[in-house]
Amino acid sequence: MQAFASSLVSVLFHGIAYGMILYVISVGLSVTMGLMGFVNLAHGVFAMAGGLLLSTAMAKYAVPFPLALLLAFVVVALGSVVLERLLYSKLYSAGELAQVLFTMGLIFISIAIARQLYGTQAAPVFLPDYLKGQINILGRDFPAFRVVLIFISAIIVVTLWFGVERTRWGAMVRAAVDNRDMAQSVGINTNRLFMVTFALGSGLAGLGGALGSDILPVQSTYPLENLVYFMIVVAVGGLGSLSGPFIAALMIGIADTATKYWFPELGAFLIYAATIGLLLWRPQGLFGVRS
Amino acid sequence: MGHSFLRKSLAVAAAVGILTGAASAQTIKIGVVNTFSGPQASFGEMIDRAFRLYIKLNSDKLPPGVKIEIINRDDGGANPDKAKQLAQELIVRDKIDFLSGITFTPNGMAIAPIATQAKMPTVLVNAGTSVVVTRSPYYVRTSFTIFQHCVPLGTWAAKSLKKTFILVSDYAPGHDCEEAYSSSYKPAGGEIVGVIRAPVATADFAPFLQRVKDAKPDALMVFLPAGRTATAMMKSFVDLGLKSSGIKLIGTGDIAPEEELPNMGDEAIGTISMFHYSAAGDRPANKAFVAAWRKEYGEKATPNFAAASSWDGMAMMFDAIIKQNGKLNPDKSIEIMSHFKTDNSPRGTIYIDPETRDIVQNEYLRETRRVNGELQNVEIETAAVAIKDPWQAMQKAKK
Amino acid sequence: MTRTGSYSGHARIGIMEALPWIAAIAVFFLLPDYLSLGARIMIYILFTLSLDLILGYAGIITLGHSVFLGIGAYAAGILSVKLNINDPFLQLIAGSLMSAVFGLASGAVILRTKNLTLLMLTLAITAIVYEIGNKASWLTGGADGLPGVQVNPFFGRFEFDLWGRTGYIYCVIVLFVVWFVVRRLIYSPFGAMLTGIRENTPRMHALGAPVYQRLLIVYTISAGIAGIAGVLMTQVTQSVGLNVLTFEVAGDVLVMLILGGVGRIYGAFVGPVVYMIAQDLLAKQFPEYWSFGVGVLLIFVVFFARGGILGLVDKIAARGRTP
Amino acid sequence: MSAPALETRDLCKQFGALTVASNINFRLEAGARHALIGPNGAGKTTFVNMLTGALPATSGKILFGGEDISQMAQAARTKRGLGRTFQITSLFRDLPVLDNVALGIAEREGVSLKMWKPASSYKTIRDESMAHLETMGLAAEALLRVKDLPYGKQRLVEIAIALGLKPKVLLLDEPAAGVPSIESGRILDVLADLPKDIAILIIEHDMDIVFRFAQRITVLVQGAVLVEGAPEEIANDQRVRDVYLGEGGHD
Repeated sequence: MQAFASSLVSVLFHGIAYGMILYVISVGLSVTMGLMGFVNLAHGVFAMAGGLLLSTAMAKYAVPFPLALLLAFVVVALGSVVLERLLYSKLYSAGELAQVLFTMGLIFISIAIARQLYGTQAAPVFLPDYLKGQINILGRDFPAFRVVLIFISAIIVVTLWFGVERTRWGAMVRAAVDNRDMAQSVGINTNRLFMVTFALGSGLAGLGGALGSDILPVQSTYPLENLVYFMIVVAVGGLGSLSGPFIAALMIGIADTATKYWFPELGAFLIYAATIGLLLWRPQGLFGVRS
Repeated sequence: MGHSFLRKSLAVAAAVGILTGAASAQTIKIGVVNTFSGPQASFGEMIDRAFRLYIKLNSDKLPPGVKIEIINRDDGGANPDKAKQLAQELIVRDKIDFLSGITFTPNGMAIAPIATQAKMPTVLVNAGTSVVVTRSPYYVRTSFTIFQHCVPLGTWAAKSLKKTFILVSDYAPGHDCEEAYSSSYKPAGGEIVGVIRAPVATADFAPFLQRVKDAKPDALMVFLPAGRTATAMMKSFVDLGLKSSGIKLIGTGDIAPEEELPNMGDEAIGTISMFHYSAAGDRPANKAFVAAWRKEYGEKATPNFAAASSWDGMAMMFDAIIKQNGKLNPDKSIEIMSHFKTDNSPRGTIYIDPETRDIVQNEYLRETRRVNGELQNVEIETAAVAIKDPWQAMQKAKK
Repeated sequence: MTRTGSYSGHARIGIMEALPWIAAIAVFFLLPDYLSLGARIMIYILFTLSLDLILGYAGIITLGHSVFLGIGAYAAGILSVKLNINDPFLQLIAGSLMSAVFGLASGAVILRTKNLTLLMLTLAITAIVYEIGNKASWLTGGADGLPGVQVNPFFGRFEFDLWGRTGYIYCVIVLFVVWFVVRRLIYSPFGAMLTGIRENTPRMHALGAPVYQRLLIVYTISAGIAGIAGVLMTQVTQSVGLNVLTFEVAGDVLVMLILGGVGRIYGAFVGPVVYMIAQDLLAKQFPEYWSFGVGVLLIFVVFFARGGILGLVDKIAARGRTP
Repeated sequence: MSAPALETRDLCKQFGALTVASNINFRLEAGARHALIGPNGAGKTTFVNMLTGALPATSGKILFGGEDISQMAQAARTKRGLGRTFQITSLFRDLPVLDNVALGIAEREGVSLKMWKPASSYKTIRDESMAHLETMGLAAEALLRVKDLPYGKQRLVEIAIALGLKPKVLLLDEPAAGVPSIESGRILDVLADLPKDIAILIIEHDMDIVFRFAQRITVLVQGAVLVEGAPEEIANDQRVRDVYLGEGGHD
């Protein structure tokens, strides 16, 4: 019994760490898909970029870890604005197929570039010593870095929710997700709103990619390999929702970890089967504003 | 009309062929079906570099007037349909004399029927599933088999590590290693306390390793696909405190590949791996090989096992060419290659078992250490001398 | 020109439509060294054609079409290797049926959804089938692949040969038959109705069309055709590998269709020819730039050539006509 | 008295907390010429959408010729003879005008599942489509794509499609919206000539059209029926005037 309780703690711990990272990466996707109706398969590209930036900054230029995280966020956010203005914005009303193809194209290009610059190996991330080893919490050892990771993710989540609930920007986003035409007619500049939101969502993905490089190693095929998981979080959580994907990400993180721990032979079956079941039960996701 | 055109062009081609033949400058073509794109692209580079380096350093040994030409084709990974098409074209269109490369087992499986049909001497320099070499009488393998690593590993581990937890990738080679390890470990008194078959695409090993940790084994035996996931596994192994709790990490060389060691850092130190090649091996032939490699491709470049197999594979083809004085006959070539033996391989003494056309080589027990500031897989013991593929023997025993 | 069933047009086979077949015959005689590539191209044309039916005509976006190729391919492989059924036509029919049945079953479940949800479901189903293919190694050979597929000589005479002649002719004939059937289908009232669904689904509901049922029918047909492509791949390769079930293959076929032109039948011919020849020529010289090139190409098509290559041809032709 | 062509009983629709239809009881008699009017946002289109099944009702019943069709799918209702046009033109813009009409006729005739003979060989469908287009004065444009037609003519295509379904009940959702007045006259002529056995419910803002066409008028305000009666009763009803004057009159 005690052994079971102990393993349950482990599963929850690793599941939450994984779920948190999934959420930080995917939340931007949920909001941009809900807000702009854009099927952005290339969201993982931003996460990969964040991870590669962190790796380079730390390994080549000895940038300290926290600063490298911040750098990943800022640079990816800025980079995404360029993409948004030049390319994405041209396809807001172009229909799903065009969006799917365009973002697939982006994925291919980014994979090629990443491979050219970083090779096929995972980009190395050497954590500072204070993040290595174990932390003892209530008589149990937990890997230090994952504790910190959960902590940082939690701060991000709280900040984000507070921002959306309490700021003018948040109010505008909520209004525009509910009804874009209405928002436009009451004078919200949706162009700028989209741009800022896209940048924030992509920046978060970059931050998540950097922060999670330990859990999801960053290498050139990252955007393709993790695409399904990011999409599942959003589809199951529901487009345009903040809390839906959070719950979905935690569920996936914990379920995935639990499967690996107790029924490794099931592999990814359970996750996929659960996703299919959930989507058939609620096609608009758990908390979807729209399908 | 099509036919007469075809006949004419064939006639012209034949005439050209005779002319060039008469000029006594003979080009022997080696077609290589290899992986240059996709996630496994690093194999392509290793194999190609080894081939070219061997040719460059040894072309003076060829019969006079004989030149070697390599024709590379990219299969993009495990794509049997594509690999077969490429092999077919190399044979039919490029009229190659040898076929080589074959990075992945499924590709080797698909090419086998046409290699047989075309009597094409084929040198497998990477694919490692035991059965693949049996698929065609024109196949010879210089690489390795999974059983060659995992059987001696089990034998060695049983001596001091009584309880093993097995973690393998959930695909055929992983299953092979699990079977091979158990086959030697259990009869020698070892106990297997758990087996996890992890999905091939696993990125985060923490949940698996957490379970291993909770099971408190003496050793964790790991088999992963070569080349990409080892670092992630290693990091989690240390992060979760498995290393500090005294669990020994053992496995095939794939858990501590030379090219990933720099990314792993000190976490990798102490890892025990069983393999047929280490760039750190102190045989003179290997030292010369590594030195030549670095001279050609830069100080930071390090050859890996695929490079060693390819080097030997090219040596074997050279042997067949030299012994026939450049006048190649496929059956003769296969005959010669099936009896190939050298003491000068970077891997030590190797030879081909004429019966199975499969590689016979030493297996080295290595430990990852920091030597002169550089992480290396130091060979600490020759765990098996001239080991034949144990799987073949097991199949025979079954009959 | 977008080819579509129409009550106002005609359905005669134009001279231009003979071009692919003339080309196919010409290749046989003029480029005898390229027949194995030719056969693979034929197979991909078939596969792309099946995707055009659901994407180009019915408007279903899928990222998991490879599942049907894979099921056809494995059905043929398992029949031969495990059950020793080596008749080529029996394999063809069985593989196609298996795939169609799976199309019907999975379609019945997922076609009730749309947009992102549908997209996700196609992905997830293909991922699950891939996992099964990997796990059930006693049946499929797992990651090692399933080698040793036998195919009896056609009519007791024609074996698959080293030059790929038999394989090529066989693929061309199968493609021709399927093309003929698909063309009839497209120009029939059923095809016209599909176009209606793609153009304006709510309106088709209002016209009294049970859209879900119609989509299910075309999804099943498409799966059956993709299954045929899978069987051909197995027969010509004489083995099967897990790659037929990957997302990469599903992505490739999507790119080929888009490149050729959606909803035009012949887009499914032009796309694979251009894509695979380009890959054959370029990928071996510049493997590292290949995916970069494909990415740029996709974006180019989205922004400047929505109709693919055939769309561009149309535009140029139209410009030529209006002086 | 025979059952009305279409009837609703206590039909309600709620979007979350918002009620857009509350207890609507409505009768459309056989062969009627009935208009549904009301200010913007009164829930007219929602009401039509519930009738056709495009939107599920929250509660209440819909009877078609006495049969309860409340749970029936949209396509099945259409098959029974409930046809509609759309407020915003909702046509197959890239298809020829003829095909827009023919697709509906093909559904009605049940040929849409035929997979072998070319669509163009189905002469009867083609001829009937042409006949409807001639009725609408669109014969010359039959082979043009809808998107190349002026807006007013696109509205006529809408009606031609609806006629092709041979409906027993036809719901016309603002057939003349956005149409220049010259062409709206044409629409009115067409409507006047529709077969007498079709019951027609028209939703319209243009009061000229309403009063020239309708024999009965129902006024919908905030999702509820305000009043129903003959045109002259409605014209003189103080409550109706208040509603419209309060809105600042109709456009």
